[in-house]
Amino acid sequence: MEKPKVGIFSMSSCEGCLVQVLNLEDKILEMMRSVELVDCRLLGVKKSYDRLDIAIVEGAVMSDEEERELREIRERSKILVALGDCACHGGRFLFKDFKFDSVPVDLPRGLKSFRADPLDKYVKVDYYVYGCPIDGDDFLRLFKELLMGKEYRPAPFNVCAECVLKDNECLLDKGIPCLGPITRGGCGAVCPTSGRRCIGCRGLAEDANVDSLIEIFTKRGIEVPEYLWELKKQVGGGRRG
Amino acid sequence: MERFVVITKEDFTVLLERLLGAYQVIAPVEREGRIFLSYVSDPAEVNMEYKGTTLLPPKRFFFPEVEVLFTYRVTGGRVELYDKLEEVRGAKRALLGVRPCDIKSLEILDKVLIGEYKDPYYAARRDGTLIVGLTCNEPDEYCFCAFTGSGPQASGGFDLLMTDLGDRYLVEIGSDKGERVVNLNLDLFKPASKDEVNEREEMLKRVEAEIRRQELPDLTKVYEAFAKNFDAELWLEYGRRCLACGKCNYVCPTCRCFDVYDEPSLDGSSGKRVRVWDSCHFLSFTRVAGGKVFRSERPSRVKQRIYHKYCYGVDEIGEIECVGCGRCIKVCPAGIDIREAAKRVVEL
Amino acid sequence: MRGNPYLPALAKIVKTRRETPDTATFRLEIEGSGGLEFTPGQFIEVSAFGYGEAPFSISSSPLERSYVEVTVRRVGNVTRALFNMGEGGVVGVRGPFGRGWPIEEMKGQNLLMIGGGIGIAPLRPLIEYVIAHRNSFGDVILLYGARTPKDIVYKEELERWREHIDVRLTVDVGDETWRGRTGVVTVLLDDVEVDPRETYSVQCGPPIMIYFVTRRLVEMGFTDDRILFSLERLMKCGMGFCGHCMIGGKYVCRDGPVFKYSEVKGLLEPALVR
Amino acid sequence: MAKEVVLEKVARIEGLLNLAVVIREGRVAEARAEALEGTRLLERILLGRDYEEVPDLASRMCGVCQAIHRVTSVQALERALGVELPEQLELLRELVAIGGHLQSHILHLYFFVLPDFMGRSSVFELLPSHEPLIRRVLRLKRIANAITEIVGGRAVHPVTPVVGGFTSLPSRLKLERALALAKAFRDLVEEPVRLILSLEAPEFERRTAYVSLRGDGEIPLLKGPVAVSGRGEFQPHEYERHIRYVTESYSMARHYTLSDGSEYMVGALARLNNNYHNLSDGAREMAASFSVKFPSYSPFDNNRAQALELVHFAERAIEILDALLESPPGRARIGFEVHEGEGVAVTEAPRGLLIHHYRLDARGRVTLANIVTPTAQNYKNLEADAREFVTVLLKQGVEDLERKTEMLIRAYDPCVSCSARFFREH
Repeated sequence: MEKPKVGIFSMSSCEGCLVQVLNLEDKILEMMRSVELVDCRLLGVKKSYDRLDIAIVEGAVMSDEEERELREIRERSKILVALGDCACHGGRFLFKDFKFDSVPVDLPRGLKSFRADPLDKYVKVDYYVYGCPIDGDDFLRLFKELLMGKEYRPAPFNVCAECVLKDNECLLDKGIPCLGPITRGGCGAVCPTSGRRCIGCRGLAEDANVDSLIEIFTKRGIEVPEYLWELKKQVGGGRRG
Repeated sequence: MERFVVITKEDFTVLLERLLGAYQVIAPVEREGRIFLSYVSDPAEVNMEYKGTTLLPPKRFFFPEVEVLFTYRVTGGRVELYDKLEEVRGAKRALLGVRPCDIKSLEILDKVLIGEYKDPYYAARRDGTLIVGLTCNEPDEYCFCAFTGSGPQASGGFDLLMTDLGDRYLVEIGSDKGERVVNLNLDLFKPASKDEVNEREEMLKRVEAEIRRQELPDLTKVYEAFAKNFDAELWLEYGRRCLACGKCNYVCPTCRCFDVYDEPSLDGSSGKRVRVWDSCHFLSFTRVAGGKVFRSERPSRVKQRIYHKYCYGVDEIGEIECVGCGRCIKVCPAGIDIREAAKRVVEL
Repeated sequence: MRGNPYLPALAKIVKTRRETPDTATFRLEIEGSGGLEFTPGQFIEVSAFGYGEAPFSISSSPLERSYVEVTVRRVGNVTRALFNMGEGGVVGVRGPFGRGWPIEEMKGQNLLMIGGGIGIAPLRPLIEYVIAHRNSFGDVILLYGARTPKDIVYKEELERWREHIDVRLTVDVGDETWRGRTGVVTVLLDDVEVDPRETYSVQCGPPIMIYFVTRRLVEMGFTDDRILFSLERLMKCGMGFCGHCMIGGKYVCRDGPVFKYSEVKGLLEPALVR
Repeated sequence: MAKEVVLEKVARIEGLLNLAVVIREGRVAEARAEALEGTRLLERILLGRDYEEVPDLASRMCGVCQAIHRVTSVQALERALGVELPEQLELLRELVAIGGHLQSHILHLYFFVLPDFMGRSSVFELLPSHEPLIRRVLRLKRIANAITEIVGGRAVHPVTPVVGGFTSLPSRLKLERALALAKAFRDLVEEPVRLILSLEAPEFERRTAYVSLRGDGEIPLLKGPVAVSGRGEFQPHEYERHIRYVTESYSMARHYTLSDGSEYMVGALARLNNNYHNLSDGAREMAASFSVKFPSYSPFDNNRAQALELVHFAERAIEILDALLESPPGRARIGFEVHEGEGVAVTEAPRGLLIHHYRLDARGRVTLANIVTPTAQNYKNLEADAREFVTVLLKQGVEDLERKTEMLIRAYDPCVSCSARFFREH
């Protein structure tokens, strides 16, 4: 059987998610045995090919050139995976309330305005691997499931669920503005486990209840950050019915 | 043999050392101000003076949050399965310092998981584990076991049950297994005096009185009130507050819902079937193939847990499945209080 | 219960039959036993190793002891894997689980069977049983509704069954070849004349069908304990442990999947899903 | 007639970079390092934010050297708030930085550089002939990550370093584990380092100014004055007087020069040129056995310097861990008061000098942020090197001009991602 052809691409990003993939270390070698990597600038792979089975795209779209490149990748690929918060949300969950389009800037290389867009603003994305950075094991699971023809689903729970299993005490109880209750899990609650609040890098959980978190912050005397009010407008109490 | 013996705290350390030689010992330990149950290798790590409950209940030592059920290998057109049950069997363990509420929770899990069908992984771990309980001298603000009929006294389900009497422990023998431990260590135990037994009774009464300072209904008898208030307004309110994080399920000593999935190797030729704790608060919990979610509304998920404790438990095993440990109250970021909910339902 | 109930028996897919574009019936031969002893309406858990496990009603005849069959729609990881494996594939089987149709209780009575879509699968073993014991039952009517003519499953069987029982079909949307009724399955109930006091109604289909059919049956005078249905839920373990299939205090996998309306009254209304 | 050779989106470097070389009448007239990565406006995003948020965002500057970005931003904020850490916490910080350096150097040397010397285009093509080596460097990378993770909580974008210290400290058990890991790293890295030192790089020299931190008996990563070879030293807070930026319409990054407009080089080569006498024993011996001498004026020697640093910093990590186990840190985080202030931290990222500069208002909100990354500082030097190197290659009439020029770029280990932050508000 012919091995599936895989391409790994970068839009604008810090490339930390690709580094996370490389951090899978010897599993990478095993992964590369089951597929044919035909395109990956970072690793110096550039073979000739027409069609891709899987395109893994990291980073946000920040220029016309990148937009064109992304559309081209989409056309060539059966499955397109958005890798990391920049690709999934344009870095929105990292930068929170920052309004990119409100900054008047002079940009070089003929760019007219600033933007940082998620891939799905321009093309259909089949699967999302969330996080800044992504979790290596999460990526490995996606990779395996795609190879087997399964559907990959991101973690169905929020960060709190993983946090309590680590025997952690709740940071909210200490008055720390942790976003764990509304943030998609799958990271192993790495930040709260290190005593650091969750900054929401994996985006909103499937059933995020922003209203309730605002109430919790208010009750505990934690200042409600501006972006939570923004999010409240968008999702409020989360899914209903 | 008397039902009650005593052991000094000094001798208890000796007993611990001997137990460590014969068993894998699980006991409360304190690290960075947190009390949790853990495997220990040194008597010095054990903390028997803690207040209230451990953050996570003992269920994870019988029903771990991640468990491989079996592994498989696919070669050509053949499949071979390798049962993981054998690895669970035979471990000799001692679980020390668990509270009466948690002992009760194990009895409840026994009824659920060892019935018409038997969960063999759970059963094997239960078989191999000696239970040494520890009554509370000081409940914490979340405890309400007196209202759920599961404390502060334990009516059974333990091999040994200790009560802290200051410089010594009064030990109640609850089973043949417990008696054997005492017999093997007769040099450390001496029979308890009547005064010592009374002292324990006084202590437990005092603890009970303290817990009963809260005004709660008898929670073993709220079935009817719950049944007729399924559509009450208060569930919508709880639903609005609930974050669907599932912490309450994870810390509940009787919650045991799980998910099962296959984890294949990279080349697909082998893999394992894994079960992990699941939560009825997750939107995905009732999602069937094709995408339909049966309990998509958050109030219906809040109700699922609380009703399971006070109503469905009675349908299922003939008694409520809440042991009044208060953990779910302690961990809920939104401050949802199952005591308060029950009280409100009864007063509707 | 012997052995480890989580450990499936291995079975080979010996035959597949395409029913509709996205549905097929898989015939499984279990290592050692071939088939299973079961009550119509019970289900098995089928494993595709690496993909997981999913519950399926047994759709073959209970009289057949050399194999079991399941009829499967391609909607999830496990079912897709079964389709890809095809004949010769090795799968795992656990079960049978749950409570099937109360056949002894239904004997001597008329049967009004209602199936919607692939929901007819758990009725097939019952129909085969009834036909094999035709004299033990009164009038038997099968009402079957599918989305389009292409979505009708068991086309061969339906023809064969007509010789023994009253089979009536409808489709939601017809096509140029369709000469029969159109409309949802409840339209067929309008023409049914049975004595509700001597009839058991049994149904299986999507939740919304069960809801409307049940309402209609109550109007027709069926008492709550003569309205039976097989319910669909996520069933992971089959033994009442994992909790996914709970409806109120009942486990669909252990206490069902077949229920009498009297047992789960108030639990089915869409607004009150438990 | 002018000819323009453009090396497009150079492979095996972090981020997107074109190198355009304009050749007129057989001579190189111009070389442009064009950073293509979308500019990330980080300094602008930081404005108005609470100082607590800054390290989380600053570490997202770069996926490869995030550890040092985090530590540097924390240090700059500490300067602004007048926080001084006890020595043990400083050592832990250094350990986080070292973990980052080790993994970054491994990635660069063996995944990006080595294939060039083996005539291959990617590390995967090396697999058939060099599987044991690849497995070994993967293991080394894993060990380096594990060290960062033990102290930093996570390998990529570590989470524990915060203003005032750490959110949590590694237990003794974990420090012991880290020590074992550092020792294992030191042993395992020997052979791969020898391999790098034995490679024959293209011959090319060009003197420039080498800028790095300078230490007394050590190769400092987090403190010390900044040395400009041949021109003395300056203190971190004086950086704006000594380096300045130029904007080039072709590049998404700022490009830097010294105050007199001349180019300079930062990175491992600059560090060793300025601190050679402070190399650890093991690293010094190894340099001697391969006759590697510093100062060196060949940019290709940056790779050798990195290889020697692998040994040096592994030995330094062992030293630090020994010290920490001897006298463990007490508190994880020391108290401080939030007030108005301004702070600059200058550190050594794997690729060279890194500057974070913040001003905070009375509530601890950022009113000014400036970040100077090593790669941005190197662009001008890279352009100057490229001009001369291509001229030499043209003279020699080599066939693989493009490949050799790419090797030059790679020798710099550029990280375009974190350099591309150009913006100028209207």
